[in-house]
Amino acid sequence: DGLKCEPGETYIMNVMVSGHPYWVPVYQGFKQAAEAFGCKTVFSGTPDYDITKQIASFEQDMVKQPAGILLHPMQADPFIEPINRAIDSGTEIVTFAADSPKSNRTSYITSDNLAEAKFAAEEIVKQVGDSAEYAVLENPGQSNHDLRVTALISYMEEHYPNMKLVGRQATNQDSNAAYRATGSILQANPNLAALWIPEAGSAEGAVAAVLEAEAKVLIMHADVTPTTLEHIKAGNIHMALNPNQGMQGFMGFMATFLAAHSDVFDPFNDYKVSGYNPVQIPYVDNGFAVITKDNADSFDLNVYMEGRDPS
Amino acid sequence: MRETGLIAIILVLFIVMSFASPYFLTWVNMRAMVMAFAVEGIVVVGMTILLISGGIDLSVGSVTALAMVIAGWLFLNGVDPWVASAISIAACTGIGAFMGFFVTRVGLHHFIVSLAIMVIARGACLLGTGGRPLGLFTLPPEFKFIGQGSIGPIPVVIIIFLAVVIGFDFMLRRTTLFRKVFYTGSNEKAAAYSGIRTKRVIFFTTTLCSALCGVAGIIYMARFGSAQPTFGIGMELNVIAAAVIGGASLKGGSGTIFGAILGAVLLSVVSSSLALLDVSVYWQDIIRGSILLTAVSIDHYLVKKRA
Amino acid sequence: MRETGLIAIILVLFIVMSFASPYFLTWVNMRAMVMAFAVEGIVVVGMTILLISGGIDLSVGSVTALAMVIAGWLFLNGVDPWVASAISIAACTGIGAFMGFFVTRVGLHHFIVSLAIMVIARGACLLGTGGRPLGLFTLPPEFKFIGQGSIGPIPVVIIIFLAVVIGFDFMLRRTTLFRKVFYTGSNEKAAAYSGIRTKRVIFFTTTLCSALCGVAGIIYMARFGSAQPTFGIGMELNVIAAAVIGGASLKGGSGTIFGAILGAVLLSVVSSSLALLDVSVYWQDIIRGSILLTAVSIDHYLVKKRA
Amino acid sequence: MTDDVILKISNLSKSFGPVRALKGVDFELRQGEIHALAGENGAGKSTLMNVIDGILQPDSGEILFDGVPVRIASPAMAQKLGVGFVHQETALCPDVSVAENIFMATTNASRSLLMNYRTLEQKAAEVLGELVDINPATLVRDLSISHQQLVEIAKALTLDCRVLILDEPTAALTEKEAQILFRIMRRLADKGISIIYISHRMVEIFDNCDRVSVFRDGQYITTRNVSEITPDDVVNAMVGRVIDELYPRKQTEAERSDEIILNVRNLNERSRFRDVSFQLRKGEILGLAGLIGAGRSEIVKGICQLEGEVSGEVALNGKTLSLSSYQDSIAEGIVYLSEDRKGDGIFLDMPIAGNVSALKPEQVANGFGLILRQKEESQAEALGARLNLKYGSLTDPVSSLSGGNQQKVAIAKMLSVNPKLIFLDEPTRGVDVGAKAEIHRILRNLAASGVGILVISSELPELIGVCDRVLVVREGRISGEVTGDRMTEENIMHLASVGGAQAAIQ
Ligand SMILES: Nc1ncnc2c1ncn2[C@@H]1O[C@H](COP(=O)(O)OP(=O)(O)OP(=O)(O)O)[C@@H](O)[C@H]1O
Ligand SMILES: Nc1ncnc2c1ncn2[C@@H]1O[C@H](COP(=O)(O)OP(=O)(O)OP(=O)(O)O)[C@@H](O)[C@H]1O
Ligand SMILES: [Mg+2]
Ligand SMILES: [Mg+2]
Repeated sequence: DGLKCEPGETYIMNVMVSGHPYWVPVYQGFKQAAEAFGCKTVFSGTPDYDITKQIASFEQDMVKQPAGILLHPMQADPFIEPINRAIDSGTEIVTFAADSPKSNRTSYITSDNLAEAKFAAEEIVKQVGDSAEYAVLENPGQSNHDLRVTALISYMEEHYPNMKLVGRQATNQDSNAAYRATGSILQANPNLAALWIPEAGSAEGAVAAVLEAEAKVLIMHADVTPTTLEHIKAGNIHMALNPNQGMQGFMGFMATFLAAHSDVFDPFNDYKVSGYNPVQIPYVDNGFAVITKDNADSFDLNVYMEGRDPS
Repeated sequence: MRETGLIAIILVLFIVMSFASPYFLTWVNMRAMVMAFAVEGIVVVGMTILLISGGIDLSVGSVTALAMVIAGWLFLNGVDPWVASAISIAACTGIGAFMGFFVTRVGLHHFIVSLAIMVIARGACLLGTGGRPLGLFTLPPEFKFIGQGSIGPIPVVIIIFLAVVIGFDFMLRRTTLFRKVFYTGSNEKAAAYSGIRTKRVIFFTTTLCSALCGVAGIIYMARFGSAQPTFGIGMELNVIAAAVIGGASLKGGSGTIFGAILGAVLLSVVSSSLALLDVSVYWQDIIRGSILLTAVSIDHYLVKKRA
Repeated sequence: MRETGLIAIILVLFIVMSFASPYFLTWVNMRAMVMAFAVEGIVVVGMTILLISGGIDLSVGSVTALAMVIAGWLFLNGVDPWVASAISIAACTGIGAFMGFFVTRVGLHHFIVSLAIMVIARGACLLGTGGRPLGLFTLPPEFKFIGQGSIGPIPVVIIIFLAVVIGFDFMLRRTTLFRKVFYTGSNEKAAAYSGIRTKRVIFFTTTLCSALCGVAGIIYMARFGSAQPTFGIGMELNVIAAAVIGGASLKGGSGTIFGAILGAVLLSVVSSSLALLDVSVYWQDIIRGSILLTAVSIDHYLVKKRA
Repeated sequence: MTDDVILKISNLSKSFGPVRALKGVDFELRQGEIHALAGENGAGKSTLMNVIDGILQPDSGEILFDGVPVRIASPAMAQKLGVGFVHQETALCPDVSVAENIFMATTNASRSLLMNYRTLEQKAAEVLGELVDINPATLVRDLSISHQQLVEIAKALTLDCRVLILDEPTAALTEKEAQILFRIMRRLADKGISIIYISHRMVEIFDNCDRVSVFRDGQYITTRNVSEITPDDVVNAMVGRVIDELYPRKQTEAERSDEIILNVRNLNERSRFRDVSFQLRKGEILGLAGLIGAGRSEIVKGICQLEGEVSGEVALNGKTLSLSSYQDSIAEGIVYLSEDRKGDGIFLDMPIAGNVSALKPEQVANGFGLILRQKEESQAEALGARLNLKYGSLTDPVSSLSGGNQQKVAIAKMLSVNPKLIFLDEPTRGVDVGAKAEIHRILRNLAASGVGILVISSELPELIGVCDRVLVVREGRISGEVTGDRMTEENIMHLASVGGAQAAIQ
């Protein structure tokens, strides 16, 4: 009765590179929400960075006829057809952290990368002034990382024209590559004041290089790992912007669950004739947290995961 | 037949899985499983032929991605998608010829040449897309048909895949042209002494492999309706592994298309099974690697025993 | 000397770069450049020796990561970091022995065995960390010293690196033990007919390579103060490329440590230079690949001409 | 034979770096003749042939084919000119069937799109039929080295050629196969095909060839009709002196000893040989004769644990051995010189000095296991000098040596460890007369000093000339033994092919 799962009603969270730590708190949020409604959950996807494999795993999820799938589509367009097929066969689909906007998915839950970039830009200017040199590391080809970088650069160009971008290196989440690249940037730019890094893996390498060169560079990055967390506590990294993964999972579940239980809701629109799911939520911002020396202790994932089942 | 052992291993996996999961032996699952390796299978064909001739190609993933990017970029700039595809496949063939030149004329090793091309082609993908996927949603339906359509219950992709596999398997076994590939790979000197222009043969197999990457890239593009610059990273290991599991030698001279495809099937069945059984992602790699090692060992044992 | 060509190419790069960037020829930049490949250089040593014996190892990246994870996990669970490191290196040695077993006893090819181990070790990293990087900030300073400290102006990492390189280079050139590695790789059958226990030799080189991955992993851990389960993905290609550029043959029987390290230097100088000149990331891969291809071609030409 | 010159080479030179392999040589081949080439190891014979086949390009000089100057750029082009070549080292594709190997050139030249395996195998069986009984469908990698050589010959015979080059084709063949080959050669010559025949066996040259050209140190010396000269003249022209004795003095009755060095009893191997028992006495050189594939090599490899699962008793100097690997065998002082020099005898890409020291690198190392380069090189130098090895530098790879000189490196390797018992499988294959005599002398001295020597050879005159006693192997069994006056080609052939059931012929 009401908003409760039938026995055996299952919700699946499907991702690529399933071993990546990013998914861990997302799935916890997903699971906690599911437990509250008496639903079963499964964490699925492909361990590889491979679109064909993710599609295969998504189609295999479909075979099991779950009530809904919270999906992180590795690429937008390839998933249009599989998503629509899943919805036609009675499985509701919500996307998170990456979207497939042309598909019929009912919702998209994500962090606002533009907001993150804007916040980071303002913070950098606040710390080093509005006419200084800065550099970025990047990971071309991964959309959210790209957005964090390009948005920050264009924001700077627009609002702080005296901020000079002096280095731009692709390090692809590899701490060793980041170590190398940062070392070179530091050599070429002795006046470098700030470094913006769109993910934490590269930040680990970058901070090692900065410490080794004994340079005074303000480091800011997105996401967080235990190591960068310690560097934040030690003051080596100024600040990290961490998407609220728990909320992402929690809201992801809610959106999927509500889509699957849309019979409780009769909105004032044309859903009955158009055939759309009445619970359409185009966009949910899960927000981000600002991690500094002061609040760093709350972001220890290993502490958080103690006593919790990762799968 | 060399492949009997592999077939047996795959059958055993099938039987085990059909008991372990009610979903395994469904049409939809079978279709998903074949779709997962069909296009890559075309690259496996090219790689197997190249391995037989004594070469190797690490650039297959990048070149496949580049094929998508070139065709996608041309299409977005107003070129007819079929023409764009033809140009793209021609470009990939050109890349293969370029590698062939460095191997046969300059005298470098396939490994290092294809490694450099792998880096260059990936760079070209980034440059051509600015690092962002190209959305090709507007591709005309008759073009998308080759990637997404079905003829009866059979997806077009699978039909193309089977045509390529059967065609090349036949040619490799029966035509004089492809026998020269075996001779060259088995003992290049002996082949040359018999008047075979071994450099041409190696040039040909190198070029063919890249051309097939081009074909695969176009099918991927039609299937996904997009071109991703980071597509196919790490594909080379998968593809080489399939060929080697299927009996191709890294030293050249031996291998079959049929065996290589069985290798691809084995890898795909294992991956699919783990996903279907909801094995924890933290265990999947360990199990996958162990099954691979076990399967290859059993196959090796069976082959040795028979010999 | 086989390496003269490479040295010349590197020198030319140095001269060009010192004109192109005022920062290039500074002590700090040189130091950073050496630091950038020093630890990986230890793996290059192991790989070169393995290649000489006729083997190959795709698992080096995963095993290096696993070394970090094992030592890090033990440390977080209260084990003394030095003891944890010793256990971790021993475990990596065990992995190498395991691979050696499959290669020499079961008779599988290095390629496929190390591919399976690459997957398994990566899985073990995930399992051991739950997919999350281990923060090892609390490692005692005297331990971190091996990764972050300096003796005089010279970083400890570089000292360790030089010790490993010089030690193995000397042994490879001079000792009877390593001479057997060359015999085995040059012609395994002839080596067996000369009374060399070729399987033991291959077992040894396979094990040694993994053990050196273990050492590298520990140094990385001390240096970065963390253990990332995703560390070292794709490292194998870099490492093999360095060895091959330096003159090691994928067929076995030839190669030098000195050359392989020059190969690593070349790759590193190119990367550093591109970063130092702030070349657009969209162009870097293309330029990097092209320089690699050009350098290898020139080196090949010089070697051939001299012969 | 006519007097029409089909191939004429004048003033041709070829160098490999500092090594001048051919110095302005001349050569003339007439239609329908069998023309022998003689010369010491490293004289340049194979190099000249490689030039004719387009494998090597000369530095200078002229090649006239039918009086027309040609540049032979590749083997493919040589083929078009009608040159067929049986190489000194077999060059076959191991992963491919015998039939396909034989018809590789035909397949290459054929216009047809598809392979026709059935006719291919039929035709291969026809060509092989005359030579040897091999299933054309077997992979070449499964053949013994002598069978490979026969396949190589069959391959050349199928070529529709005008000039057929045979570079030491009989080095691994026994008398029987060699005689068949000579019959075929004569038939071809009668059809007008010109044959260049390279061999170090004077008897073969004088029995089967029309003319002989002699080379020395890369220089052309002379061409003569064989009817006009004697073997001694040829040897004299090759070596620059007359070799006084081809074979060393044999053991005298008085020197005969009852002391047994090697005692083999009831040696069996699952499929390869049965009930092998024999003794090797101190001071004697024991020979092992038999047809191709009789199992001589396998018996010897079985004794020293290189191959097969062997049961039976082996005693060395009275001590029963329990060998479980070849390493054990070496540790006991038993070494084996392989018949397949390229496959498992030498390390082609490694330096000469490193090859010679390979059996026991510890010998040229100091107490810490460090190899002393000087010690290593002086070892190679000393053994090389004993065997008259021709080389540029000891650091050159063995691949830069001529075939016969590679064989000397393999022998030097065996001698380097001062073994107690040596099995030599075709020890002088490809070695020139002078060096051969030297090797025989060395073997005799070793035997006299108490080292056990067992020689396998397909060259009956060599066995008869060198050995004190010869055992004959037929189909995996010892079919008899000959000594003294009984040691004749007829007796040995008889035991090897038909007889054998009767006890040893004393
Ligand atoms: N690839 C090579 N590199 C360097 N030197 C070579 C090479 N091939 C042959 N030589 C040298 O050329 C000379 C002639 O060698 P070739 O093989 O022609 O001798 P050959 O008369 O055939 O001797 P054999 O009777 O031993 O076969 C030798 O001194 C040999 O060392
Ligand atoms: N690697 C192999 N695989 C299969 N059969 C083999 C192999 N080597 C030898 N044989 C076969 O074993 C038998 C004995 O060969 P072996 O080499 O001992 O004969 P042999 O008397 O030394 O003659 P030769 O060496 O002149 O051929 C032959 O029938 C041969 O074809
Ligand atoms: Mg010769
Ligand atoms: Mg033999």
